[in-house]
Amino acid sequence: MTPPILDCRDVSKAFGAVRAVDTVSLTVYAGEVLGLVGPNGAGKTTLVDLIGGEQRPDTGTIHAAGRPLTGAPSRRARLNGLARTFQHPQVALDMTVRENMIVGLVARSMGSLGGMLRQLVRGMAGASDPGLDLEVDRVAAALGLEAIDRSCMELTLGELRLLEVGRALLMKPALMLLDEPFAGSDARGVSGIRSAIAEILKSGCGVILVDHNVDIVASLAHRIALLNLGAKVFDGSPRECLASTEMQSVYFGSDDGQAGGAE
Amino acid sequence: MKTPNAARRHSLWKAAAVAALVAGAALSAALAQAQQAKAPIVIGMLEDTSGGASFYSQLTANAVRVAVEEVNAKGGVLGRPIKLLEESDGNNPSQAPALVSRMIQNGAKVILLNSGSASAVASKKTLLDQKVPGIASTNIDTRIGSPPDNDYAFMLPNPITDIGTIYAAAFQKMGVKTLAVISDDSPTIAGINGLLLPKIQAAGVTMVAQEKAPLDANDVTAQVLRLKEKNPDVVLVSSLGGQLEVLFENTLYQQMRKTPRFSLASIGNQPATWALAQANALDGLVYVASVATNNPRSATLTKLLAAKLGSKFKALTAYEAQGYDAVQIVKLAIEKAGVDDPILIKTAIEHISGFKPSFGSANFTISFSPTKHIGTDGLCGLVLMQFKGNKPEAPWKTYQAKCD
Amino acid sequence: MPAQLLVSIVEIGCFFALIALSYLIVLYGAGFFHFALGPYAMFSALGAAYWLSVDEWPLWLACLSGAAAATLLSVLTELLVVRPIEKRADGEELPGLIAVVAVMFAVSQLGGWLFGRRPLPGQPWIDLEEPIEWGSAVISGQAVATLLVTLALFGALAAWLRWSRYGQWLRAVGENQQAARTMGFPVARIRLVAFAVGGLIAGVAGPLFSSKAGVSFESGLSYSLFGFIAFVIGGTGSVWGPLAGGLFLAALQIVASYVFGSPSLNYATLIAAVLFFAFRPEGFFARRVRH
Amino acid sequence: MTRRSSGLLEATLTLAIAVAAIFLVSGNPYLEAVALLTATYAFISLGMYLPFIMGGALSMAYNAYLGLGAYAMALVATRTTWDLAWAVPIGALLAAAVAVVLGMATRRLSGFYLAAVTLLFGIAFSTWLVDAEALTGGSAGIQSLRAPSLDGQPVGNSVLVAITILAVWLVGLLLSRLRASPFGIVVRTQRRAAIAVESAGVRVSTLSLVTLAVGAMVAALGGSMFAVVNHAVLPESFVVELVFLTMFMPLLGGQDRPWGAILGAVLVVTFTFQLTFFKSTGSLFFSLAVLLVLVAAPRGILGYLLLGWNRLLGRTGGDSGMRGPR
Repeated sequence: MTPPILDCRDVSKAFGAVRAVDTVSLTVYAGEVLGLVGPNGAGKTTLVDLIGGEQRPDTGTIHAAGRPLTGAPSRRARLNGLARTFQHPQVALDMTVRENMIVGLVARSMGSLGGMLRQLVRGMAGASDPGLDLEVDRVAAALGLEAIDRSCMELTLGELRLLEVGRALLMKPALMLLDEPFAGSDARGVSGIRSAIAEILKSGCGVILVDHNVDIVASLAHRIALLNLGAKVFDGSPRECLASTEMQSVYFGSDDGQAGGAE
Repeated sequence: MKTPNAARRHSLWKAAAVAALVAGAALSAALAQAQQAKAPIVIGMLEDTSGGASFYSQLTANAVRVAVEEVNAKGGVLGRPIKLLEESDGNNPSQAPALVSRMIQNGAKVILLNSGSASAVASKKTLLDQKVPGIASTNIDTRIGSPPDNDYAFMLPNPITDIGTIYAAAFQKMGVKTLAVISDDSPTIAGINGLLLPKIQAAGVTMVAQEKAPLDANDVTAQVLRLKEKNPDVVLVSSLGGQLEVLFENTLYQQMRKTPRFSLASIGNQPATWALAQANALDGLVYVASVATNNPRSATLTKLLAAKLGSKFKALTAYEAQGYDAVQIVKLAIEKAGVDDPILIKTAIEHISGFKPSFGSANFTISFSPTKHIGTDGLCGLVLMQFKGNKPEAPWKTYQAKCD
Repeated sequence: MPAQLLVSIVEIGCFFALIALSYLIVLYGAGFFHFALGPYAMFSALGAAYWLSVDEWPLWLACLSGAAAATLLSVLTELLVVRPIEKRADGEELPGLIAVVAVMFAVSQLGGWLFGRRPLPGQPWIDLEEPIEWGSAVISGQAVATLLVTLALFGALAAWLRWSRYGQWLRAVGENQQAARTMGFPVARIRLVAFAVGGLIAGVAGPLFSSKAGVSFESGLSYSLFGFIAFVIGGTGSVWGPLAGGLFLAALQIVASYVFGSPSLNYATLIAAVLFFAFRPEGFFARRVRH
Repeated sequence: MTRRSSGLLEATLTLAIAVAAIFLVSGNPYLEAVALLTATYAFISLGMYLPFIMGGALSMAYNAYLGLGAYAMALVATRTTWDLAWAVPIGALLAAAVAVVLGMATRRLSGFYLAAVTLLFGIAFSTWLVDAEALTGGSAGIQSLRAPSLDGQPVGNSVLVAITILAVWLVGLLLSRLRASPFGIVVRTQRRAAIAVESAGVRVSTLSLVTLAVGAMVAALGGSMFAVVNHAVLPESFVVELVFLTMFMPLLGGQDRPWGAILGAVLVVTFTFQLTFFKSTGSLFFSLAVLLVLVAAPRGILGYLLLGWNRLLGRTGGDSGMRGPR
């Protein structure tokens, strides 16, 4: 059987006394959507940051497609085929949708100093590559992003999240991290993400879908890992997960919703 | 002079509606012919209204304005009034050439240079290229009037090398062995030190310490204490004057009261700054004045300036006198030349001799020649004065220069 | 080390400290590094010097007018420039920075235009017939005045921050304006007070210091820079931080130029800034790391 | 209109303006001096364009980079017998090296802290120019540089000024292309979304060092031309106050295009140097204009001109260049 795209073993991360992530193990396989759920503060975003390389784990190992990735800066994570979106969209609002998306496409070629200098010279020489624009247009269309020469200031939150998915897709990742893609999105945004995920899976890469909204995640994920207080308390099929006692105890009395953005 | 082609460019330029800035030389030459004798003769003045030289540059500028006014009141030169153009380079020599050519563009036939010495040095080449004479009224950097490129550059006062000669002699007479120097970091002073200090060292005086302070220094205690450690026989302050020299003198007075202090022309010629010194801080300080009590012309000028400038005028200094004399020399030269053609004026200046200036002692004269562009005849344009009660009191007893 | 250097250190250190204190107040009240404080001090000093020497006003009137002008400029900066621009910048730091640097530039030019571009002398607040002899050192009346005024201002500000209502609010607002707004603080007014007090302190510091070596319309930049570095070195943890920072920076500069000659003043300052900013941005009196 | 053809239009239009400028000033010593000053300002301002306007890092030590270019030229001209053209790359590389070192020393800093340290560096540099007399000639500077010679014939100032103006045009064009290129897009994106760019695989710190180096080289080029045309260098010409003038030029002229920086330079020189009415108040007028633009019209003059031009063509902001920075 092919090795998992992502393989986390006993990963832990503490902030002072708080054990944000406590000896968590995860695996994701190609073409699979792993739902990562848990109430606010369960450690979802921290775990994503550890995988994405924004933070280093205190203990434990992370492998991407068999290559070690532990504590790699986010660039390396990216070069090893991980792409991600952000809970609070990281978009240059003063620029157009197209420009923000192109970053995902050209960034690979600027991974090294040599690459940067090459791009610098190409840019000054005015070498234009229509291929880039076509590729961006294709992905944007697939995601249902219209009028991508608009300034991002005119975008809704949902559209911004789609833009991030698009940018991530253009990186041709093996694994995609979607961090709270539904937080603050309206119905249109949600359906946009739904079709986006379908689009992602077409490219045969795995998805980690992080959200506190269990119902939406359950409707999309092949498998669900339930986090609580930094620890993984359940890992299985959505149906089992929803039925599980852990789920009841974790979400019993806890607010099931809206405050997603506040994490 | 300009080619017709250039002239055409200018009319284009004018059409471009920016000509307000520049009536080109070609243009003004054409105009000059077209107009009748009543048209004013244009003189340019490079000054400093904002920089380190502004303390003395403005004294000179005032006297120049008065002198021009006086000339015009008496019917002008060749029956034509003098028109004075002014440009300030803020004592920044790299701006001077552009401003000098600008005044020439605007029709100036002679340029009076009274910003910093470095500005005058920087302007030499421009004057030569455009064949317009320039007179440094107060700048004392010897290089202004000396080769290379000095064909169109003249200077009025005794050059710094003369001051060097005098101080060398004075220090020998005092039996001074060791000297400490403190300066500001202006290019003018850098140039002046380069000419002054070798003269003094040649007289067997060893320089045991040299300190610099930036023009905007807030405190020079550290520098002065570094001088003090070497405990020199005398201290020489070489600066543009102004607030910084007062700061030097105050601190020297605090720290090295016993050590005799000497200065260049600056502070003694800037009455406004005396008041800034702490009580008695200037006492004993010897500086190079250029106004002697026995010169009748100085007395006349004093009256004139007092009348014209009122409270702005504190006491007659070399700066006013030399500014005034520069205008007189220009007038003389234009009258000799008979027309306001720069090249002829330049030749006329070279034939002025025995001019009796309103600075220096009574028998002191100024003469130019094709080979002598530094006007002063002998050293008695210079008088060593000594401070008492924060005012120049009397000629220094120990030593005075004689005219040869 | 000669005692005279100590006198210089105290004089210059007190000036840096006052500018740094103004930085601190504006930071507390508005969460903003007010780079234009140096030019305010310059403007106040240059104005006072001009009114003294040209219009021959009495000393107290000239200096009060200078300080008032600085206060007014600071308030106008908040109302006309900083507030609208920060509103538009949605959290980005750069627009505010560019704006305040532009204000710096404008205030300097305004000073040069109103009061002339020539350096002008200041006038001592305490003029002793014979300066105080202290061992090998000589203490001018102005040195005494500088020290007294500085200590008085620091004392007053410390008391104000502790006991006055606005003083207490100041800190709360600077920390987190959003939170303060939701908690119902009059944020806009508190910001204004902070800018005013900051401008006032700078406006007093200017004329106080300018009697030492005069002031020119270009002095504002170094006032701002040295004040800012003193402020960072001192840290934002205590109202006395700026005093420590100011004296430290002055000592560094004076000793450096005494030991290595005057150019090393700027070298030493640069090195100190790089080291502190990079390795101890929270300064002596830490409150929280600002980056 | 495709991007390519609009690029062609841009190039030819601006070149025409540059040629016209050369035609207007050449043969007139004063106007040549003014043009040189304008060009020098433009070079600094263009140098700041990539790291500052596009990249959002306010590094202010540009008087130093200008000075390095100028003193490289002065030293080559007075101490060597090499062709003066060599001074240009030498100065540029020197400046780039200094920019990289300074950039590394300040890599943890941003905003106010970065501005303060780089300003201090600029001040320390001009102090050093006065201090290191053996090398720089101290406050007297380096005088009487030999004129460059083309196969034996010395090249006149008019020619040099023309070359300088063309160089400004070329740099402006290259930067304008770079701005719209993938490289430019990534640089502009990391200003607001550094995390995204980092996680997309670009090391932002390295990228900003590259932009700083390029900016320093542009400024140094300006310095070299300034020195060779003046036949002299003085420390006065490289004081940090210069940066306050130049950093605002693109803001006034318009940030959407490097041409805005050049336009700003022309305006400043016109106000401060030429229009006699503004003589004393020129810089004041300029600084107030900048404040007005910052508060009320962030696109700057050129920005609104381009906007009008697009409206004219009935184009909606298809070209990213038309978009205001914020």
